[in-house]
Amino acid sequence: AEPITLRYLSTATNQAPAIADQAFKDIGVKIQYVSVDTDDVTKRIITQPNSFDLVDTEYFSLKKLVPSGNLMGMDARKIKLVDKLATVITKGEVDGKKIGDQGTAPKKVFYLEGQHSKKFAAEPTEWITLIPTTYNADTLGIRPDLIKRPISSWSELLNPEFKGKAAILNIPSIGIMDAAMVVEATGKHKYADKGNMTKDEIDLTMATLIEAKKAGQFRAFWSDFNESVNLMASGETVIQSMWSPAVTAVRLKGIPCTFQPLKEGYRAWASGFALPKTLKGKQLDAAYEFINWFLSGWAGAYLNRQGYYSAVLETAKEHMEPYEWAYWMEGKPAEKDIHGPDGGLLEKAGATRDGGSYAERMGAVACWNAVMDENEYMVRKWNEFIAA
Amino acid sequence: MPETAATAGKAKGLIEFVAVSKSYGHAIAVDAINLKIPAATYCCLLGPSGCGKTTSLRMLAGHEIATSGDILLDNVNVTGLPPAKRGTAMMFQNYALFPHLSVAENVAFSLKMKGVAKAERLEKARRMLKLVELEPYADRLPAQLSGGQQQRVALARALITEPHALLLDEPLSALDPFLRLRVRGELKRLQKSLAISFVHVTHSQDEALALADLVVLMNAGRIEQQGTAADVFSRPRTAFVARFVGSHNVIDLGDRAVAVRTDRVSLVHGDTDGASSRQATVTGIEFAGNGFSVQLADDRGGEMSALVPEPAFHAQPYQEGERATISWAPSDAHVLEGGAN
Amino acid sequence: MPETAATAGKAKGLIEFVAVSKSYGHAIAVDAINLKIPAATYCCLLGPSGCGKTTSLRMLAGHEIATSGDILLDNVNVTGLPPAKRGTAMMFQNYALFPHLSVAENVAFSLKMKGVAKAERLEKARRMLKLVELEPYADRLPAQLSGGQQQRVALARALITEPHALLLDEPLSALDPFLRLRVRGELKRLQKSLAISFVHVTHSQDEALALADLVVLMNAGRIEQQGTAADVFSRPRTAFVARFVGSHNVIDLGDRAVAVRTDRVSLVHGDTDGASSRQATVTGIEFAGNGFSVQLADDRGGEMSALVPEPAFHAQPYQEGERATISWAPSDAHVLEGGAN
Amino acid sequence: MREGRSLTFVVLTAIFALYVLFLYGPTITILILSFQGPDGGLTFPMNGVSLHWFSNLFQGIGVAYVGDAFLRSLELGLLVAFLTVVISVMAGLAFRRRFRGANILFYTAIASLILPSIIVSLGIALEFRIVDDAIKALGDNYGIEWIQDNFQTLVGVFTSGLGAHLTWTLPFGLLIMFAVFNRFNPSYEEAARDLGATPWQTFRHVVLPIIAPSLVGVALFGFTLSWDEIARTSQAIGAENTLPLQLEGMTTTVTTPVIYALGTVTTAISMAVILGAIAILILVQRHRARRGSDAGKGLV
Amino acid sequence: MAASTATATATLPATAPAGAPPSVRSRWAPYWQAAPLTAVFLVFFILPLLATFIVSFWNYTEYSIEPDFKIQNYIDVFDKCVSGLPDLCTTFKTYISTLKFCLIVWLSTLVLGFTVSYYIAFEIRRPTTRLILALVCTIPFWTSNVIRMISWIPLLGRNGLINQMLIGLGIVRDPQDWLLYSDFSVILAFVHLNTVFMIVPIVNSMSRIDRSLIEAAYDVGATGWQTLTNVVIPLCKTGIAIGSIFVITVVMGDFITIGLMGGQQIASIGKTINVEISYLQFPIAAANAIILLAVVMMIIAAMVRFVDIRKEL
Ligand SMILES: Nc1ncnc2c1ncn2[C@@H]1O[C@H](COP(=O)(O)OP(=O)(O)OP(=O)(O)O)[C@@H](O)[C@H]1O
Ligand SMILES: Nc1ncnc2c1ncn2[C@@H]1O[C@H](COP(=O)(O)OP(=O)(O)OP(=O)(O)O)[C@@H](O)[C@H]1O
Ligand SMILES: NCCCCNCCCN
Ligand SMILES: [Mg+2]
Ligand SMILES: [Mg+2]
Repeated sequence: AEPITLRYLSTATNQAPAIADQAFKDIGVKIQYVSVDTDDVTKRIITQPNSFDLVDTEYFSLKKLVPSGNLMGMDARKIKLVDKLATVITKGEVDGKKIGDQGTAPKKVFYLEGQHSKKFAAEPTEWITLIPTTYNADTLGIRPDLIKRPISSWSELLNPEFKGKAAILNIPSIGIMDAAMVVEATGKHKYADKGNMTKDEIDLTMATLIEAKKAGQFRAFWSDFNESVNLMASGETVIQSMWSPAVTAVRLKGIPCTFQPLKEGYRAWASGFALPKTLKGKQLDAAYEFINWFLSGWAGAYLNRQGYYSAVLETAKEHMEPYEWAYWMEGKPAEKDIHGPDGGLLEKAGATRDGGSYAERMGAVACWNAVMDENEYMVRKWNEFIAA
Repeated sequence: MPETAATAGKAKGLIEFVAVSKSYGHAIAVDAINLKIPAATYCCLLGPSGCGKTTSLRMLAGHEIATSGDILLDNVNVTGLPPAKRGTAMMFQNYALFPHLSVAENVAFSLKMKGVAKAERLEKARRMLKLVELEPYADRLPAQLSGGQQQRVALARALITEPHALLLDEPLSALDPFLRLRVRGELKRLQKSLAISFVHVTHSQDEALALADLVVLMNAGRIEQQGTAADVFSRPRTAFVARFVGSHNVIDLGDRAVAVRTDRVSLVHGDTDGASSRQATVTGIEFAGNGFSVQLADDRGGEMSALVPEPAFHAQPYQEGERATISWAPSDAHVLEGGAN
Repeated sequence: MPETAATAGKAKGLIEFVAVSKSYGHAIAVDAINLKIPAATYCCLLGPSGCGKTTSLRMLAGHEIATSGDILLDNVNVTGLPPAKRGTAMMFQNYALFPHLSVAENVAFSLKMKGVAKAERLEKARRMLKLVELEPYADRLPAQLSGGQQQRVALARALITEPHALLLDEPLSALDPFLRLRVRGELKRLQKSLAISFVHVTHSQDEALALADLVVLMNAGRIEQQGTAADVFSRPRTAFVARFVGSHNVIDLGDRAVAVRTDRVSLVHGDTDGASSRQATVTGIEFAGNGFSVQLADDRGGEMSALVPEPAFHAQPYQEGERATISWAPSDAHVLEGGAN
Repeated sequence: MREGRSLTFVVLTAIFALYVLFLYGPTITILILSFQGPDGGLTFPMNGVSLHWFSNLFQGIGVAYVGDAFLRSLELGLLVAFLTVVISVMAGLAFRRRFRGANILFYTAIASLILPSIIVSLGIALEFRIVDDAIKALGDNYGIEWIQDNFQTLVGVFTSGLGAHLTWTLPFGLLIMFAVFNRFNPSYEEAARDLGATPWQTFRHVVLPIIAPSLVGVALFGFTLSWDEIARTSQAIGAENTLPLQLEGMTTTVTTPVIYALGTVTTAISMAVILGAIAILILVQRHRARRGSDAGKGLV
Repeated sequence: MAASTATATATLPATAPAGAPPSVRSRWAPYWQAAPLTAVFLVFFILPLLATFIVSFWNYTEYSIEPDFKIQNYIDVFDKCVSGLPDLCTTFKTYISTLKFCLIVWLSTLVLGFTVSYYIAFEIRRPTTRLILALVCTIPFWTSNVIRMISWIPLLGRNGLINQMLIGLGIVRDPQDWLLYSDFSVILAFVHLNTVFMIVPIVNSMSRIDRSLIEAAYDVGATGWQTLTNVVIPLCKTGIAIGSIFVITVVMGDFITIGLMGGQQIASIGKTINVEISYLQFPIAAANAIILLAVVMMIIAAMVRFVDIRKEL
């Protein structure tokens, strides 16, 4: 029979051909990637919900996506490992300890009241918004060779010392949170929720950004994984907010780069699978089958080796060598050389991971990527920032 | 002259314009002309720019629809017929040869349009090209031919439709002076051998003189005079014709105006009295090939001109500014209709 | 003729070409010509297409640099000078009026370039326009003028620079026949009144005949003959000239070739013997305004033509195909250099 | 103007040479960098020379389906070229005569050319969105199951995308046709009619062959404009990207010289298309010329 | 030079009546012939424009747009534009930034494009050479714009070829930051991408200038510069206008070049619209688009007042 093809919408960084190949080998489902940038994933879900069969999007977008009614609640009963999903996502806990939940923490938007409900449920239900795929905690990436001194606070991002050599994300809702981390670090203001600012807080934060921009602090704003890699690797920037694997990618080019743990903590994010409301029949079955496969370990191990974290840690562990697990998850020095999922050498034996273990990293999360209630106002202020 | 050919049994091309008019909006291009061209006649349309020559020709060809009146060709009323149904064929000023088709294909074009098979139509085209002595050029493109050769291709293309009348709009104006002479001889010969009518629009009097059995001189949408070349050139009906054909002095005699050819007046030095004469001052002298043309301002305010044969001129040359008397034999003067204007 | 004007004190425009050549790559457009045009002369350059007329004129104007040789204007060697420094002014074939400038601005252009103040230059332009009778049109754009009017604007624009020599490249070819006659009269008058030289390139013999004090006939980059119009037209030096100017029979007498004007031969019916005569067959008859031109194929294989005056023709008309004898007075035959080819 | 190799000429030649250098600098940079060694990066210096990135490219570079986008753009480009020719020729014929609305249509075409592309693109997106919503509302209100279940959108490469491209290529096509017909001698058509051709025959056998070279030009123009169009497509494309949009996405996601290899390949292909078209034109002309050349040596 | 005279006459604007077709033919032909063009413009241009206009008065949320009639979108666009004076509001700042690029790019492409066109049209005599040079100018046009743009990065970056060269030659000591992610790099890329839009229409205009007009100017004593200003420039006004319109509209609506070459930190009205669209704020994006349209139309209307564009056709 014709293999079923699923159109998989997400950003390009979420699309590893190896995962698609393996899935086809294991379950005979063909994955066809549709790659667009972060904002466009959201836009497509809302404006063209027919253009994909499966989407990998971020939890913070759900505030926009769910009211559109274009996605269906995922039937928890059909997800075999639903009980094993990382508690960081489902409950906001690491090893039973509560972590920061400012912003759109996944637990706040994890359940729906009904399959086609447009409301989030406060208590667990059997309708899940997104089945997590990856998550991580972002911080600043730096070039230790060019900075030559310890960095320990988000406030360094706007330190005039790095004039013309700093960068932030070009995604307004995330960029403003980086700025909020800076504002708090300098003690200028303490936010009730950095992920849901009042208009005044937005004004204050943007004013800080504008001041920095006018002073020539920023080299460029980056929009996606590799752009951040390029900026850092080519020496255009020496300090910028970054993703963990991107730092690894810079190091892969033989250029020193650190994923710098900071005292104020991390800004976390998580993404997951959703299905369009209209998916049905064999396509729907195949989608569930693929998601179950995704959680069953091979893909998780793959993601973990990239430097992200996977949704079901137990199964991923089964697919990783113990020394790998120790390096990536436990923050231990590498016993052997560490290789990436494509086999390339990432770290020599003896290296330890920046920021330490899973528990240390995810335990230090301060806030989550978010969409604010005042989003519209924020976008307007962002345009003002760009025009400044 | 035309009668001889027309009376022959196979002669074709009897053309009649009956009160034919053409107006563009309010402007009248052709104004109720009546014209009968006998079969197998070489007819030249002459006249100043904008007088309606092209318009008349195009109405005959069917490329322009007459506003009123009828056009007949060999006793068929063709006024409403499309161009290809009329039995006319047109040769355009720039020949309008299809640049993408070979000479043979150009000539065979009308047969192709009729659906004649390829072999047959090319064979016919080849025969036609033989007639105009272009067989060896059958496979060339028009751009690879000289002007004169192009002209003959256009001719062949027109003639293959076996027209009763061939219409030519300034066919020679694009040729250089040498070629023009040669080609005009060929046109005349062809017309005679085909025994059809040619209607040929021209600006050039030489051309009309040399070719026409029938000269039709138009002015402002009307026919001013028609007749043999000798008729029109020697006996202009009106002052307009006399001036247009040139080589005529238009003399206002008060009650009437007459025309006298410049080679029929005689010129003497100084002021002399006499009937049929004018005292005048020499205003210019031009060599004219077969004599000297002496320009004069006559004392009554007219301009005149006399052609003095070379030997006579050399014997007693005229100088500018000198006084002279111009006179003519009353028999050489013929009366113009409508006075001197 | 030119001498009269040239000898007058203020006459300008003595032009000398000394062994002037121009080649384009390997092609020689003008081949070591020597030419002296006296001051205040109306000179016409004639010759077949591509013979080098335009090239010669443009070298004189300074728009083309001579490959070798010198050009002198009023005893100044201008060979290396830029166009505006030479004292020549050029009238282009299509007039080259600046389409974005009004008539007055066109005429005033050279003054503007010199930095003359606006009021002054427009005043001068107005006076110039008066001269060419175009004052009322001063504010029009060139596109709003007729061909003849445009021509006069071009003239005014050229003359305002007070040139010693005015150069005209086929200035009349774009005009209709009526206008052409009028304008050519104006040109001649103007040249006389300004007492400068005009060098006028033309294809038309009529024009050259009517205008030229000095006719220069070129062929393949060389000067074939120069002299007064009467000289060149009545006494062609070579067979080429005789054929080019037309109205001549070139007769190969074996040891030498002679030219006889077609109006100096006499034609009789039937075969007749005699010295200086040829038996021939009539191949065509054309009316030629002042008589009938009878075309003949002579029995020795040549083509000849005779102009038979109208009365004589009407008395005893010729028919195509009939035999006739053409003869000439030896005094009318003059010997051609270089034989019959 | 007169003494040719003047100072002006020398200065202008220098300026022109610099301009060409400026123009080709990036293209050449891409070309060179696409031959980076396997360890080379996006910037100079070259780290060895290899075909590594080309082989990488042909193995499929994983991140995105460039191959699909490439074929899609090719298809779209060819379709746009074809439609541009057909529609422009028809309109060109229409504009040779007076017709009511001619002026409005002409100025609409001009407006379409000069309107910032982002606006056109947004407009098309909005329009389709409204239509989509209307169709869905229809489905919901009348319980039309097919619509409720299957209908998603009319937006797509070959609907809204094609339309967006046409608003860009047609004005050019139309302007070229104006120029072509301005120079077209109507006596060709009269001659054809005189020789018995019907209007269609006249067009088919006379007008079309004569204007054919210009049509190749229009087609090339249409293809190139479509091949490289981003701004107009950006909002009006459906689920599937065109090549330039894909490339734009990749500029932010690809960190290896494979993108330069891709640049080199796409340039080579567009050049091949264009040079191929020119070659065909030249061949056709040669062929025509050759037909006659042996016929008669004595060209009179 | 005689050759150039010959080509000049050959390229003179056709004096024949504009290809007037045979007069005897169906009156309806033009209507069906123009129908496809009309249909395309109606569906993909007129209606979208209308939709934009209508939607600019609609309401919107994060995830939907709703038919309404409110001018709030326009009020939002001009937020603080009057009350905030003398500080400029976002919209004014964005327009000033966009207009600044527009002006600089327009002037640069005009001067460069005109010079290159002049060289091709007047200094090159052989028609084949002329054709080849014109082709040379258009060939890079066939490389993807995006790739052509990003290929500036290895040249202009902090460690790029140019900086290495400047440092190597001892011209500067430290890498020059202003080469990339700056106004400079944006302008450079714009000029690089758009000069061809100037060259094509200007060369076209220039090749229609009868060469004898230039000679006539020299003949009556004009210098080269005078000929340029008094004859050449006035006569290729139309080409200049057409090229200018292209460049101006492209720059006014751009967000890709400014984004990529400006490090995403330079504002342009196109970028504003684009950001709003990505946040699904279609109505305010539409309002911005309508305002942009008005601004561009005003610029072009001003330009067209001096030149008759149809003349060129
Ligand atoms: N299509 C047209 N529309 C309006 N007026 C026209 C049209 N065609 C011709 N005319 C006018 O009709 C008159 C006669 O024109 P026509 O072309 O027949 O003149 P012509 O004698 O052939 O002139 P020429 O010797 O210049 O060719 C002129 O006044 C001309 O302007
Ligand atoms: N720029 C040029 N390059 C090469 N050859 C040229 C050039 N200009 C003219 N020629 C050649 O020089 C010769 C003389 O040309 P010229 O234009 O002077 O002839 P002409 O007598 O004016 O001819 P016409 O009567 O046709 O105007 C011709 O053979 C022509 O082909
Ligand atoms: N392979 C999964 C990578 C997911 C990266 N998404 C990052 C989004 C940060 N906002
Ligand atoms: Mg006419
Ligand atoms: Mg010439």
